[in-house]
Amino acid sequence: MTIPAPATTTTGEALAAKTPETVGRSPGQLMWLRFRRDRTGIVSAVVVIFFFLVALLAPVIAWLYGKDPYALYGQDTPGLLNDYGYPILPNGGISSEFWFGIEPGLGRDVFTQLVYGIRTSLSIAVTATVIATAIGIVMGIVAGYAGGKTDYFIGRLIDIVLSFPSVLFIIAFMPVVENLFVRPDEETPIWLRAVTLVIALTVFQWAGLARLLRGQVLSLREREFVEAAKVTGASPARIVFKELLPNLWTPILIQSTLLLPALVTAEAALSFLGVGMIEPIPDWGRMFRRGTEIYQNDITYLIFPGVALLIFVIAFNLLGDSVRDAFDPKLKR
Amino acid sequence: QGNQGAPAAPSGSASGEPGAPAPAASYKPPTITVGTADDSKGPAIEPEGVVKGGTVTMIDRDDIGHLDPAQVYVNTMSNFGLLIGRTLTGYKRVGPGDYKLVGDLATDSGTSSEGGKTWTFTLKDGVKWEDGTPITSEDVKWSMERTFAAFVTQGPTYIQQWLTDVDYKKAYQGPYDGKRLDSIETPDDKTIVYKFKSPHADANYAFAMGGYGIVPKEKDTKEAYDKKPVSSGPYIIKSHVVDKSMDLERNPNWDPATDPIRGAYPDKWRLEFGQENLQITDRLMADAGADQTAFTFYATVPPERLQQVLGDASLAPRLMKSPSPYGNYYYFNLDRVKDVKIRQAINHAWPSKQIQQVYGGPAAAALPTTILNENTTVGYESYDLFGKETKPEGDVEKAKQLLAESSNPTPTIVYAYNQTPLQEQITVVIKNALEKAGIKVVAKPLDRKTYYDSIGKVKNDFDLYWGGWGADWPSGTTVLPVIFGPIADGAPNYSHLKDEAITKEMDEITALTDIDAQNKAWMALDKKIQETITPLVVAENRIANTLHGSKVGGAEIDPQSWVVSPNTIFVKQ
Amino acid sequence: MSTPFLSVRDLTVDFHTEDGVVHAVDGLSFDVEKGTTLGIVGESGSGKSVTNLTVLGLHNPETTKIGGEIRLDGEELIGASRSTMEKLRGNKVAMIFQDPLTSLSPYHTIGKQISEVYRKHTGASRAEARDRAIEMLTRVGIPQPKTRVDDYPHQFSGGMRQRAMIAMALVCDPDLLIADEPTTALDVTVQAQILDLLKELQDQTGASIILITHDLGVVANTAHDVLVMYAGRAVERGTVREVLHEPRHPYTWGLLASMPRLTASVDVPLRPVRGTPPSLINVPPGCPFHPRCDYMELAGPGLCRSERPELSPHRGHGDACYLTLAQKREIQK
Amino acid sequence: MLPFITRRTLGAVVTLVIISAVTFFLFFAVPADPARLACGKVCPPELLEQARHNLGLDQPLFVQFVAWLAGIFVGRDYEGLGACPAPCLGYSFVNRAPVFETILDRLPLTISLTIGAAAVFLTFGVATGIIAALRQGRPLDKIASVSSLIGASVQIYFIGTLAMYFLVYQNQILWRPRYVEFSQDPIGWAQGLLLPWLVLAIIFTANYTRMTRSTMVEQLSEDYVRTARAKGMSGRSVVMRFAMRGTLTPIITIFGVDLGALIGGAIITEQTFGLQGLGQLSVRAVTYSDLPMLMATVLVAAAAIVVFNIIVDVLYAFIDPRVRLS
Amino acid sequence: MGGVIFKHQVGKVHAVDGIDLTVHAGETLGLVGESGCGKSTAGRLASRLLEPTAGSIKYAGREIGHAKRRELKPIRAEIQMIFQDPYSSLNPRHTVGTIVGGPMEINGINPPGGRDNRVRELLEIVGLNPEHFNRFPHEFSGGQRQRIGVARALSLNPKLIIADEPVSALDVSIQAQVVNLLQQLQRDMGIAFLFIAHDLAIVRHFSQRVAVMYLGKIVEVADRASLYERPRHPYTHALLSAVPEVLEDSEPRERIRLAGDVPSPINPPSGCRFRTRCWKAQDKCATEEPPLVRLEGNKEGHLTACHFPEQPTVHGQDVVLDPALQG
Ligand SMILES: Nc1ncnc2c1ncn2[C@@H]1O[C@H](COP(=O)(O)OP(=O)(O)OP(=O)(O)O)[C@@H](O)[C@H]1O
Ligand SMILES: Nc1ncnc2c1ncn2[C@@H]1O[C@H](COP(=O)(O)OP(=O)(O)OP(=O)(O)O)[C@@H](O)[C@H]1O
Ligand SMILES: [Mg+2]
Ligand SMILES: [Mg+2]
Repeated sequence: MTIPAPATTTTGEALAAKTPETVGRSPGQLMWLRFRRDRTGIVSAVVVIFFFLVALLAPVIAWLYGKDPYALYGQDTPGLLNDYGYPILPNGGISSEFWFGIEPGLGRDVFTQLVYGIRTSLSIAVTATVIATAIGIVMGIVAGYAGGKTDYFIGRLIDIVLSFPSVLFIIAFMPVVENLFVRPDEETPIWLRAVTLVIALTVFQWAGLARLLRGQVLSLREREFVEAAKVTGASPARIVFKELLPNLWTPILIQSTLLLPALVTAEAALSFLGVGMIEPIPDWGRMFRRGTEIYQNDITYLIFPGVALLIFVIAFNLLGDSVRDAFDPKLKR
Repeated sequence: QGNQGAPAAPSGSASGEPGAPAPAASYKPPTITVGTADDSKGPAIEPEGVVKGGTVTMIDRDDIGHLDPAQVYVNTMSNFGLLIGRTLTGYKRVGPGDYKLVGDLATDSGTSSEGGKTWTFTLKDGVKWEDGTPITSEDVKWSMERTFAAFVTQGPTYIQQWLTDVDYKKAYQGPYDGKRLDSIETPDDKTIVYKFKSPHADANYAFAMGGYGIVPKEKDTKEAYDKKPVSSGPYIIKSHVVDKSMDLERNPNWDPATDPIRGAYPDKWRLEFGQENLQITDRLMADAGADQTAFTFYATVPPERLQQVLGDASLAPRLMKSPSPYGNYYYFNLDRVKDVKIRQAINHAWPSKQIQQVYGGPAAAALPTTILNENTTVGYESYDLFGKETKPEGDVEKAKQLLAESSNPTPTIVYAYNQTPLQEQITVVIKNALEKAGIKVVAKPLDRKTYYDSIGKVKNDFDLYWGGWGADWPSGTTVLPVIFGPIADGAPNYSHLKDEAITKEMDEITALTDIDAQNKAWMALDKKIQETITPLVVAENRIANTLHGSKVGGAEIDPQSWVVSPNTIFVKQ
Repeated sequence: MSTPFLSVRDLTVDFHTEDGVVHAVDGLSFDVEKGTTLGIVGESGSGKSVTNLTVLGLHNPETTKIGGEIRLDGEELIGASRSTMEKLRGNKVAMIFQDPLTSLSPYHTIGKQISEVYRKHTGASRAEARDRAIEMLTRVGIPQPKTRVDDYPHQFSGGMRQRAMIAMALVCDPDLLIADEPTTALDVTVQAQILDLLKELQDQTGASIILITHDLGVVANTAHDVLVMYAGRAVERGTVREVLHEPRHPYTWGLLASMPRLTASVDVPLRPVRGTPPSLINVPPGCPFHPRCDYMELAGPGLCRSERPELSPHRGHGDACYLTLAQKREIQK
Repeated sequence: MLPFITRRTLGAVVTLVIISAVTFFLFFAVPADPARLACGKVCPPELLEQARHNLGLDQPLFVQFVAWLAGIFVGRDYEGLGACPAPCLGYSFVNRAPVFETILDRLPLTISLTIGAAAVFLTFGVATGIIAALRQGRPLDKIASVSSLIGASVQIYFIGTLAMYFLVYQNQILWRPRYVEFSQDPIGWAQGLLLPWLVLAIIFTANYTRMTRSTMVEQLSEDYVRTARAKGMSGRSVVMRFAMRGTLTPIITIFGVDLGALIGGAIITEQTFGLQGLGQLSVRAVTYSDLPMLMATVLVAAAAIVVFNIIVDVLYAFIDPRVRLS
Repeated sequence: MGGVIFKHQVGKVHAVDGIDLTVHAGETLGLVGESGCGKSTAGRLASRLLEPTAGSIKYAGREIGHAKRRELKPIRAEIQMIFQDPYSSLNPRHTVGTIVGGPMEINGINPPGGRDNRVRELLEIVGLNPEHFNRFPHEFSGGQRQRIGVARALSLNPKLIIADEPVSALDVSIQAQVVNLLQQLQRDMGIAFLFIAHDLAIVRHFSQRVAVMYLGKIVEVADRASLYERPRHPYTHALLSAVPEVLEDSEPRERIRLAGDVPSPINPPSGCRFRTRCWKAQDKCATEEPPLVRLEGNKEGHLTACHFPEQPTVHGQDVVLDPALQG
């Protein structure tokens, strides 16, 4: 019996004839496509972008609105605050002039305070996120790829960092960091406080990402495409940067999307413990904390920063989920 | 009660921060006079409606730091000390705002001779330690001698200095190595004689300080005494969990008939520590269950709750009010701010009213104008050099005018402040006001732990900083010579004021044996210093508003120590 | 002939996914007689597993749309209640999966996994079930079954795991055993053992077997009847002899020609089917095989492109192709 | 198993020593002088020296650290305060109380707080997670995920304060947070901690719900779960006996981390509810530059984290025989 | 070009233990054996992805066993690999162009007409549409991906390609496409192959010589005809008999069913490693390791490592060692 012989296959013709269903889409583009279909994701992205725009354009917004976050309106203009320092008008002194009311005590404009506060908190959180992520990437990849002693020591370092009672440590040693930069009787610049906060937040955050990436690198290293690169003589640097790193962007992106809101709230929590940004720099976390102290007299002052923070954190977490889903469709369905 | 607690408390604590006179009109400064031997007899005068028995609860933020009287200087600790220990003299409450200095262990408030160089006290009959052994003059002498010992670092130092030398620890190192102090004599078990190097007409006030409480010679355990003191007062410590709680029960060997000061009405005391002011206020406002029999020594209503508490008529019967007896100042560093015109300009531009608002308004802070405090100065007289009463929000024009006359019309002032949320806000206000007058303010936050260290350095780089000082007894003697005394690292002369004429005048006034003349002279010097040198801005003084539970009676803020006195407390049934 | 033990009629299975509807099975019909083995062959993704999971009702009803009918011993399974299906599974119908490592629970001992099926369906006591498990392990040739019964799957070698899987499937004497690529993950020598074992057990118990594979050699060795699937449809059906010796469908021809064989001449190159299987979201209209078929022109190109050929008749040797038998014979010459 | 635990324990000890050393040496970089604080506001240099000597601060740092470390194992003798038997953590700079006793006194509250809250958020979080996983995409799932998201996004001091105000002070629906020994009054114990438990639970549950849901979804698509269903196992036992085992691993991982962190100091929680546990103790130690207390709280906190890490690793072995036998 | 010789021994897990293999220029050496027997390890040693614990690897007469990365550089281009898993062997984040052009970039090769053109050419050679230059691996089917892997290996004009189970993961119809492609490349370009597989039938189609491996050892090596028609080692017999045939031919083939799986290489059996599954095993097998030698009656180059070799035939045996099948 003979079997009919179809045409030979080593010509490109047969394959070219096949109608392509997907046209040259990179994994990134695919992710974007999936993401675009996720309504929650889009909405939260819009919200998040809105917050970033607010932070970025704070001076413009304040200029358009015509108020200054540092001016003590309630104190300079009589009739805004009562004897106890609370706004006289109902709802925290909301009026056409002060959209979100005025701050009890100092009598500043809540709207500009909030806008600038978001700016401060976001800048700190973003900076800390970027630095922590960068350190995490370097440590994780070095540990995972180099292996051996390097891996052992970085691994121990990660363990130790993760074992530190971080909150306690930050409140205990914030002054140390500041001390490293200024003598005790020197003026402490505002940026220094910010830098200190960033350092404090960063020190304990890189380790988680590093540990995750180390694991990822360990498994990626076993993937055959890394061997394929080695066989062609690729240098370790090339393997790390050209082969491994592009495959790590997914966990990195997901992790940092989750890290950022965590840091925003962490900064607020530090404010609660008295080690946040200091007056007169407007600060979201501090506003929130103050709100929790005076809400019985002026709930409005808690509501605006509080709800803004809640919306931001929820939106960012939702965004994180959507990014994860977009990258990893397996979870969905 | 001078030392107002080292680390300033985070927010609105009583022991830590400002306080002072001249509040709402209803307030009348207390009168303090010297009582007779009759006044010194027990028992204490009962407050209205008193009931004996029951358990009272006291809630505060901090534990009683020291139980060894030799280590007690802070008002809260001396106040607690009333419950478990006695002193030679003490303040007896005769009626609201009316106090007398009387003998506590002593039969009267002491007899002086040689114009106040020698002071003699006789102990009452029937005063005993908790184990029933009688308290002797040897015990009293021992108690004073041991305050010279090296481990004692915290208590008052007046009498030690008077007995020996200014550098008293060099002159004598305490009784533990067998050496005794000759300047204290005990001719018999009941009599004790103090011989000072110079006259001190008001020494009997000094003996009322908690730091001069007594310790039994036979039961003295040196450092360890701080943990387990022996009671001579109405109560014994039954249990003490550091920073958390303490339980007191009656001392069977305390005889009310010997004690004109302490009422000791409740059978038991329960002290809870570690609660923040806000929580304590919320608990007392809610007045639920066991909290009905609770009160607090010093947790004042914080600014965040003030409007609510003062606005609620139902809370009024449970609210106590008292302005701070302390002096609070923004000291100029005279080494740096050399031009008196600039100092006066700042005084004129000072936003007292705005700061008051941050504290919670007139109900929470008064705006004094003098260095000496109205409440703790016998013979107080007011003056207003910088228009604080007429323009409490600051007089920018006047300030500008003075600046124009000064060496530098646009000065830069480095303002150092204790970095607490409240002080941060006040700094914003100060900066805002001074900058309107053309004074640039560089705000330098200081860590609260090191605040006093930093401003206490003679060579500091700040121009203006807050500091408090309180009279140890109602006389200028314990204020002006201290805050304008020797200049040294850590010494309370934060202005670094060094003016020979003033120093000389202070020495002369101190040496006066006529107390009334002395008081008058202090008041005059007060004004003179502000007028000619202006070494400070008189700061706002806070008014304590303190709640207590609905079943607590006799609660009253002691106007001198500015904490709720345990002497009159009772539990309503 | 009486009614077949299992009869599947016009089965369609659609999955609703993000990318569109996957027509995993489309109008499939086949029968399995008592005591016989049906081999189902086809390329990866042709719907073999989906078909059989449908028989057991193991699809997620949320995302799956199932049509047609499946009758087991006269009982309709599509739309049957959950408890009916639970009573059926593991009892009357049992399944063996491809990868014995991932298909066995890593957290439970082999013995436990076998005995729990037995207890579930017979209500036997713990001890009885354990004895039964040991007996089953003995039957499938696990050495020292008394001790190995307490081992965990990872302590077994690949072949032993598959034997344990078989033991588990047979513990309740099922009437129908579905083996989904039971040997693909195994070495050739072990594959031979397992296939022999299946045959032998069938001889003993008289169970019907559906054997899914893409290896025609396995089918030839083990099955009585063969069903060739392509893109979710049956393209050819018949007895092993009929299909392998007188294949009728061009796809079957292609499969046979691309199989390397030990006995074939080395000089004749393999003749693979050109192109790749279609996407099941976008099945080509008409005969799904037409883009890869070399004989489309013979049947009339328009016909293959537009009209879907039906498999006929329901019994006996049949195929779904427009070529006439004569044409086929012609081509085979 | 035993060598594994030994190895991990040794590693943990090294970690703890390093953490202690870092804490210790950094402490002296803080510009605060505990002797100054102990000495009071009016403190001439001699008294300062005296205070410094009394606190043992006049010795070289390294000697101090070694003495501290040695104290833990063999005890120490303190001038004037007497012997301090091992494990000796020294005496507080601030009130001269033996640190170890203070820690022992605070620990029960912190542990009660942690255990109670953990019990609530673990059961609740895992249960809702499972339900959400089984009801994927249905309203119940959506509700669970939205509420857990909100729970995760609120701050403890935010809802804590509000809850205290509305549920305790205003309406007295819940008992005021306080601590009573369990042995004395179990009901009072539970009542006093109920609110902190619930508030902690709200915040932590979210994490568990999400983690459980996503792992459960993954597990449900595992081959061996499909096998279990193909065996005729009932839906419940498929979920609880098969899918659950695999879901446990990530849950106990974060559970270990959370427990460790909570015992180490639910600082903000204790602050918010005015409870006196380790967290509050540690904040006070920081505020008053109380080195021995700070060292002890850091040590306990780090030890909690480290110990729970080891426990989690040991638990892995119980859950997963593959780990046990390798 | 001479031959490629490698000879080595690997550490604790004796994944590969003292094997001797030679691939001649332009020929295909097939390497078969069961899972875990060390085939991949041997392949990765040959391509120097692994460094041998002992022994030597010679390429074109040069010792490369312990060469450093720099020294290996010129040889890297000449020895390339094709991997088993068409999914994990292509970086999912790179385009086909980058994947195929990468090796040229690394080695600084600038073919006339530019790299991109060369890549397109290579894609065409392996039967892919050059237009797919900018696509990502996930857009291709398994067979197409494997072609991309082949194109990548070809991009450096290698003299030796180590193909580690290049078709095992593919469907039969696709498998044949890839084997045909490799065969054609060998014909056209004279590339030598080390072709690793576990499927004897596939190996037969593509290899001039075949080596059979068991537990890290070569047990038999011979030219194709000898190995398939006159196998001597019992294990080779067992392997051959286990291949299921589609169409039964007239002559009945032997039926050998071995018991169990390959033992653990961490603790291999003493002596002859196959003895635990061998039906001819005797005491000698446990103590003495059989050398790989040419047995009497075998052709030149047909080496077998067995004390008690089988008859050179594939017919008429029936050996069942499996307890489950003895019912
Ligand atoms: N739950 C599901 N959701 C969506 N698509 C699915 C699902 N299960 C299977 N499919 C798709 O259905 C098609 C048929 O899958 P099936 O598993 O039956 O193939 P198969 O013939 O068994 O292949 P293999 O030989 O690879 O096992 C595939 O394209 C697969 O991607
Ligand atoms: N890096 C390594 N460390 C420890 N053992 C290893 C390592 N690499 C391989 N091995 C072991 O060496 C043995 C041979 O592995 P190898 O991958 O060469 O087998 P193989 O024949 O290619 O198997 P397969 O057919 O499954 O690909 C296996 O038992 C494997 O577990
Ligand atoms: Mg399948
Ligand atoms: Mg391999």
